[in-house]
Amino acid sequence: MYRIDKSRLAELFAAISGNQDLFLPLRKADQTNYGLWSEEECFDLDTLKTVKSAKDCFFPQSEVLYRCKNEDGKLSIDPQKLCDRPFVVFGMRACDVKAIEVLDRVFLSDPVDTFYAARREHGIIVSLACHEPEETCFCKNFGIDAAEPGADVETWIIEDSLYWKPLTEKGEALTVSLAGLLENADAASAPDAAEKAEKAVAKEQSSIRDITEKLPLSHLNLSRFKPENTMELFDSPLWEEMYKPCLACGTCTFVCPTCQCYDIRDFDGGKNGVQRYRCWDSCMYSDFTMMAHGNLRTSQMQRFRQRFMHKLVYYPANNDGLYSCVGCGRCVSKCPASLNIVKVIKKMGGEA
Amino acid sequence: MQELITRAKELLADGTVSRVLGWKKGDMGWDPEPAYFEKEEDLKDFVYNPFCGANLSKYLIAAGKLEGTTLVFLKPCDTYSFNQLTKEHRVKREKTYIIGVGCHGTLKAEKVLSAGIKGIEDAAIEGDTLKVKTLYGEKEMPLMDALLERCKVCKGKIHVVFDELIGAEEGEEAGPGELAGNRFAKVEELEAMPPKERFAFWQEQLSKCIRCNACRNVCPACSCLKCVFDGNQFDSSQKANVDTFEEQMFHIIRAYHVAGRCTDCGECSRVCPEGIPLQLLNRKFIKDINTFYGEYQAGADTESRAPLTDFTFEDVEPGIVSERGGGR
Amino acid sequence: MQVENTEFRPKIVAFCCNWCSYAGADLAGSSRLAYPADVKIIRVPCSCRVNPMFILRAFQRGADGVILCGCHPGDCHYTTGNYYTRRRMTLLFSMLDYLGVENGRTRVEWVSAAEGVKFSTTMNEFVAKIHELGENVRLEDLRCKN
Amino acid sequence: MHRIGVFVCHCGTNIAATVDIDRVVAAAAKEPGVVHAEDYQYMCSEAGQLKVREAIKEKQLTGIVVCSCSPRMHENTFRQAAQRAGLNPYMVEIANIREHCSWIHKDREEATEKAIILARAAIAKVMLNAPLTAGTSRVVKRALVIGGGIAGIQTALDIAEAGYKVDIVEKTPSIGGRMSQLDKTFPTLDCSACILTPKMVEAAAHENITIYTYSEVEKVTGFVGDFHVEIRKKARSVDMSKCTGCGVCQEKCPSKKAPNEFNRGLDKRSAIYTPFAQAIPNVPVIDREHCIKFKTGKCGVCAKVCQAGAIDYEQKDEIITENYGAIVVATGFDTIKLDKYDEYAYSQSPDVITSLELERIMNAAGPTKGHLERMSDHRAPKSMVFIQCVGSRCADNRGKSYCSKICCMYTAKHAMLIRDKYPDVDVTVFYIDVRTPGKNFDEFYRRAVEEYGVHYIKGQVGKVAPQGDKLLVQGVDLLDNRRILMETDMVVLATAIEPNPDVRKIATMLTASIDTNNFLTESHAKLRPVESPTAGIFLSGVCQGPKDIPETVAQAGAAAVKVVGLLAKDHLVTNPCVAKSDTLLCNGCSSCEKVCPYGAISYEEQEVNDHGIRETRRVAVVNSALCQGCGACTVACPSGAMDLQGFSNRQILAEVDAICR
Repeated sequence: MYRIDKSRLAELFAAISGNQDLFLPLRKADQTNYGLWSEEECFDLDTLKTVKSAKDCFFPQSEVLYRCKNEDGKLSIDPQKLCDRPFVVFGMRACDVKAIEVLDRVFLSDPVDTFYAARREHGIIVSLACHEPEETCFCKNFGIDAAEPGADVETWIIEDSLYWKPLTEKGEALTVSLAGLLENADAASAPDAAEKAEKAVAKEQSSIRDITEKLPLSHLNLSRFKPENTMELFDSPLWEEMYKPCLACGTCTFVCPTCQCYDIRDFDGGKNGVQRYRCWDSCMYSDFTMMAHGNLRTSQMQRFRQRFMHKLVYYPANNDGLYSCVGCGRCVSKCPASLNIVKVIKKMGGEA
Repeated sequence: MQELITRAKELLADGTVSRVLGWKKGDMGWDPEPAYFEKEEDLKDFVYNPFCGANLSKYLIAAGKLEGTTLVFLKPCDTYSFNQLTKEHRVKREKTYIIGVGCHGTLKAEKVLSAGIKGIEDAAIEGDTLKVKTLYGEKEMPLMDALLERCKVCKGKIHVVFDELIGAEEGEEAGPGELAGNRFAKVEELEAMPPKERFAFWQEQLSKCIRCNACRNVCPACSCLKCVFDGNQFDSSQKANVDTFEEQMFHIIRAYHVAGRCTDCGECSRVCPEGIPLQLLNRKFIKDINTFYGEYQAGADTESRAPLTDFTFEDVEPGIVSERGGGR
Repeated sequence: MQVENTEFRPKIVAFCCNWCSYAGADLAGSSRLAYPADVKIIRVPCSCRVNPMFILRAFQRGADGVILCGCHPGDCHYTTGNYYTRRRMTLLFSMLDYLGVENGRTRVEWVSAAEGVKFSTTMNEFVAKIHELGENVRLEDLRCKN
Repeated sequence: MHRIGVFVCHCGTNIAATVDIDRVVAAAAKEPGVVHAEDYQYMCSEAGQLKVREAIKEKQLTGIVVCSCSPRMHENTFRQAAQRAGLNPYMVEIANIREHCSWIHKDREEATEKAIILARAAIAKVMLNAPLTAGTSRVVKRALVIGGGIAGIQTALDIAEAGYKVDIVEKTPSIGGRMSQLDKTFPTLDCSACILTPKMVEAAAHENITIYTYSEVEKVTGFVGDFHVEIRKKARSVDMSKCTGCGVCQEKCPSKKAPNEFNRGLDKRSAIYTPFAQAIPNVPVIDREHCIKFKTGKCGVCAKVCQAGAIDYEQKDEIITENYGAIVVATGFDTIKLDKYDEYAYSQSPDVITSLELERIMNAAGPTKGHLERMSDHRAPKSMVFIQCVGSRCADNRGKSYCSKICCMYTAKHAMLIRDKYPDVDVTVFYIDVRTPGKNFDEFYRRAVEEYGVHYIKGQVGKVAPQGDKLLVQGVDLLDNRRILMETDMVVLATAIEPNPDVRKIATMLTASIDTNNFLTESHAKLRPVESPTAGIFLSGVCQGPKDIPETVAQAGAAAVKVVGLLAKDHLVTNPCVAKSDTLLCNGCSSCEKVCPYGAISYEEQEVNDHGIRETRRVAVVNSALCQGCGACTVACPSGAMDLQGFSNRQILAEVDAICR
């Protein structure tokens, strides 16, 4: 365990970004989102939920795959270089960290997505425990502990201190590179400091867990979302009731840390040639399943059903029961029509 | 609220309407969702309180395709959207039974939550105070700190179209409501900035855009079956803002397409997950239209010609933009 | 600065209506009234055919200025087309200005079939203005830049 | 796959002197899709066209680009060449590298580069061209002439003589127009009525001509070859089939207080009246505003005295609907209102009159039976002042910027006639310039000065003030540089003429363009002076611009020839570059309909299959026969459902892209 004064965070960030890119929640135009740190930027570790998750750092909303050019009849193809520079993502909450596991199972299983894999290889995640989880949080349902966010390094901000606990080799290496800044609070070399730190963190953790326990959405009944109920859930008449307010926008999918669908498109940049890029897509969009022969999901009900069936039934069925919802609650607070996965879980789970 | 439920039940019972479009209680007290009620007993979940910000008029496009008449509850500003949709043949007036409901302002839930009010069950407006019923007792906060931006510049309590009114008086004065500030104040402030600063302002705001299309999909004026940004008509299909240009393009064209049709209902800025002040784009067009072509309120009626499908021989020339000077 | 200015070759798109302004441009040509080669003309049936999308697209693709020419109000071949153009472009230009885009980059000019001189003068003025403003960077798409 | 051919024309040295043709050919050849590129001295020549045709056949070209002069010159030439070679004529694009390039740029490098870019834009466009088929539409073998003055009569006679049916619609109770109000005509001084009435009679008697007097065009729809017109025949209150034109009713009519329009309000007429003796038809009209029967319900004198029983107080307006292949506008002119010219005391003194009023005073059938006298006291004047350019050539916005063209000549005529008949009357003319271009015109004017002793003073009159029974005229003599203050008995104002105020309404109905002075615009100032830019609409007489009688008659004949040329065809080829709505994208919002100047867009409830969703939707439908292809609808349409064939969104964008590349 290590410690650093909260007042010295800017120094810490400067040190990290000295060796690699640093992404962390930045306050810009009244909103907090992950962004590349520089001294001019204003970081914001108090906002619990960034608007978009940290997903962008590994799976950006859009990225070029390759470029083609036709010069005087000669075609050339120029593949996009893979990420080859280490970077740090600081401040990811437990839910977002868990979401990376969901993405890993998609992108790192065969066939491996090389763009994603390169970023995962070079990215170091420093997580941050949630000091005060909010009403919209329901990560507990998915076995996530907001008090112990995991990843390469996990941290807690308690009063004036940030406690820093490396968990992986990558985390250790990062910690070593910051040796001048981080005060040692290791049990072996600095027992006093270690005791103080352990105590503070333990207290914080129990406080977080107490809050989480009491949150209104912490005790959802997920028992019906099992592979054996797939057809029953799929055919439920409740979808028809629930989807109606849905505006078919992509807010839920774009703020979601686990949504992983993308589209591949071309942009003709004239003399600069054609860029083939991919960008996030949303299963809520009417053209998501548009193909040459037509559209196989013709109604918003089908699209709505797809999103939640995927999160709660299809994905877990293919991934050892792992739900592809992490309970971050972004959709709960952002859906323009106040629809969200919690309402679906309750309704389909027989609670409401 | 009970009055609304009672009346809705009556209308369902006597067969006047086949369904009711209103708002349904959410999980949290602050997240009611738009909902259809087809049976009298379903109405137990009906709710109408200051958290019911959603403008239901756009849902009537879909409702118009259903059998029978739909009862809808519209707040004063929502009725303008309904009229505009009627004018554009998108909704069916004859298949809609409109109950105009009184409104004293709608809330931005995030603002109430971030004021530290938790366990919200219900809310009511009393004068300039918001009284929130919570699990932990009644809480209060200044109304102005909790309102949606649009309500701070309320266009008034008049319902421009309705079959009956509940909680609102017929013949209310047209014109700004009691809260109304100058809705063009921020537009004017931007106009007064040097172009470079204006550019920086918009750059910062628009770069937040995640292209979720919530603004477009909620907008009653954006009622295209297929948006130009989803299709290939202009080779303009965009799914993400791959370049800053695409942020500009999307928002300029969207605002342009609704220019003269936008009633300033404020739904776009209400739903933007990134809090982009989209109303400032629409209001710029509204302000210009008012200045150049005379006061015009989209949705005030169903007959008048929209400013962009109309002209006079004496209209100003486009050169007026540069004549007014770079600072403008 | 001087050197930079002489090297800058702006890209300028001119939309001209078939009946008046395109003919005006033809007259400028047959009268040998010079204007910079940076101006490239696209023929449209009427100024009211010009969609704001076309103008934005031109800027996206690297145009530094876009000018739209049509018949004088009252003289439209289609009677009323340019009256709509006038409103559309006034509002569009005002919006671009509001977003901080230099307002000299867009212009509307009414040029009749008889106004070859006006066509040439207008183009000379417009190109000069674009030189003054320099390269368009506020409405650019980096993917289309060199 | 596209197989595009590019043909670069040298145009002698017109293009080749400034544009490096070889480089343009080489650059074009490298463009994707281009399979053939060549150049030739004169592509528009028969030999050049042959090259185009051969290449199309040999290389199986799917589209061609001709880099040459303006498409306004030879687009049609190359379209026809393509068609002859079996290629759809709309698969042709022109890159204008002459007017827009070689002729305006001196630097060869610059001009060559630009020519290459223009060629590329045309190639990019042609790749997105679609074969279009021009449709045909029927031609109704009947013409409509709006206005029954000399212009309208002449046009109608010429059309009728060629063997086609023609209808004249005249607003007033008789045909004849302004010319019937004139006394004598310049420069021959022959009697206006004497030369006009035979034409009126001929028109009325012609088997191919139908005359609707006291009628107005109410509504026009349709398009060239097939206009649908509604004509309102106003209630005359006299049965035309019964009336014998005896005139007793007018004599006995007790209401004689209506201002006589034909005499410019200088005297009064009865409530039942024919405007003038030679009126055609010679059937009176009851002016319901002044008729006692209509005002009070009592009277009925005319009905009692009418032997033929022709009076019909119950008569109603009648709407006649008819189809026409062509429409001629011959709505003529009126003099401007003088309310902005207080300095001439027109409204204060009855002795200040307009020239047209003077015509009536001089006319034997006029208010004074042809005696020159003052309207105030019926005394013969001893001196008269004519003021020229009242409201013409006006720099401020009180009057008209243009020259009314006829005033100089009729003033000389008036002066000469007065001096001839009343040699003791002193006549002075104040003028800015005397304009006499025309056969025997200047000679005529000089006779007025030299033989008849009319005083011409170059200068303007600042003020006319009634003083006792005289008029005090203040003016300047610019040649002698002196101020003039003179007393006179009568002042005649050469009042500017302007198109009949109704013409704007008519132009809107016809979608014919009109200028700021309300003159109808001709399609081309030199080459198409009697055609409106709107197909099927022709212009005759002063509605197009100030003219004297011979010019009017000449133009009337020219318009008739154009109409005959049109009516002689059985079918017309329509422009296929029209708007088209994509029913799958259309919202039915009606925006497009609102901006369509031709009423070409309507809405239908259509069954659609939108990628599996079947439903009935309200969608826009374009009547391709009515659409003229302006494209206003395409921009009004937010969803992009409405597009313009031949100038589609994607075609224009492709040009933009190519230019900005």
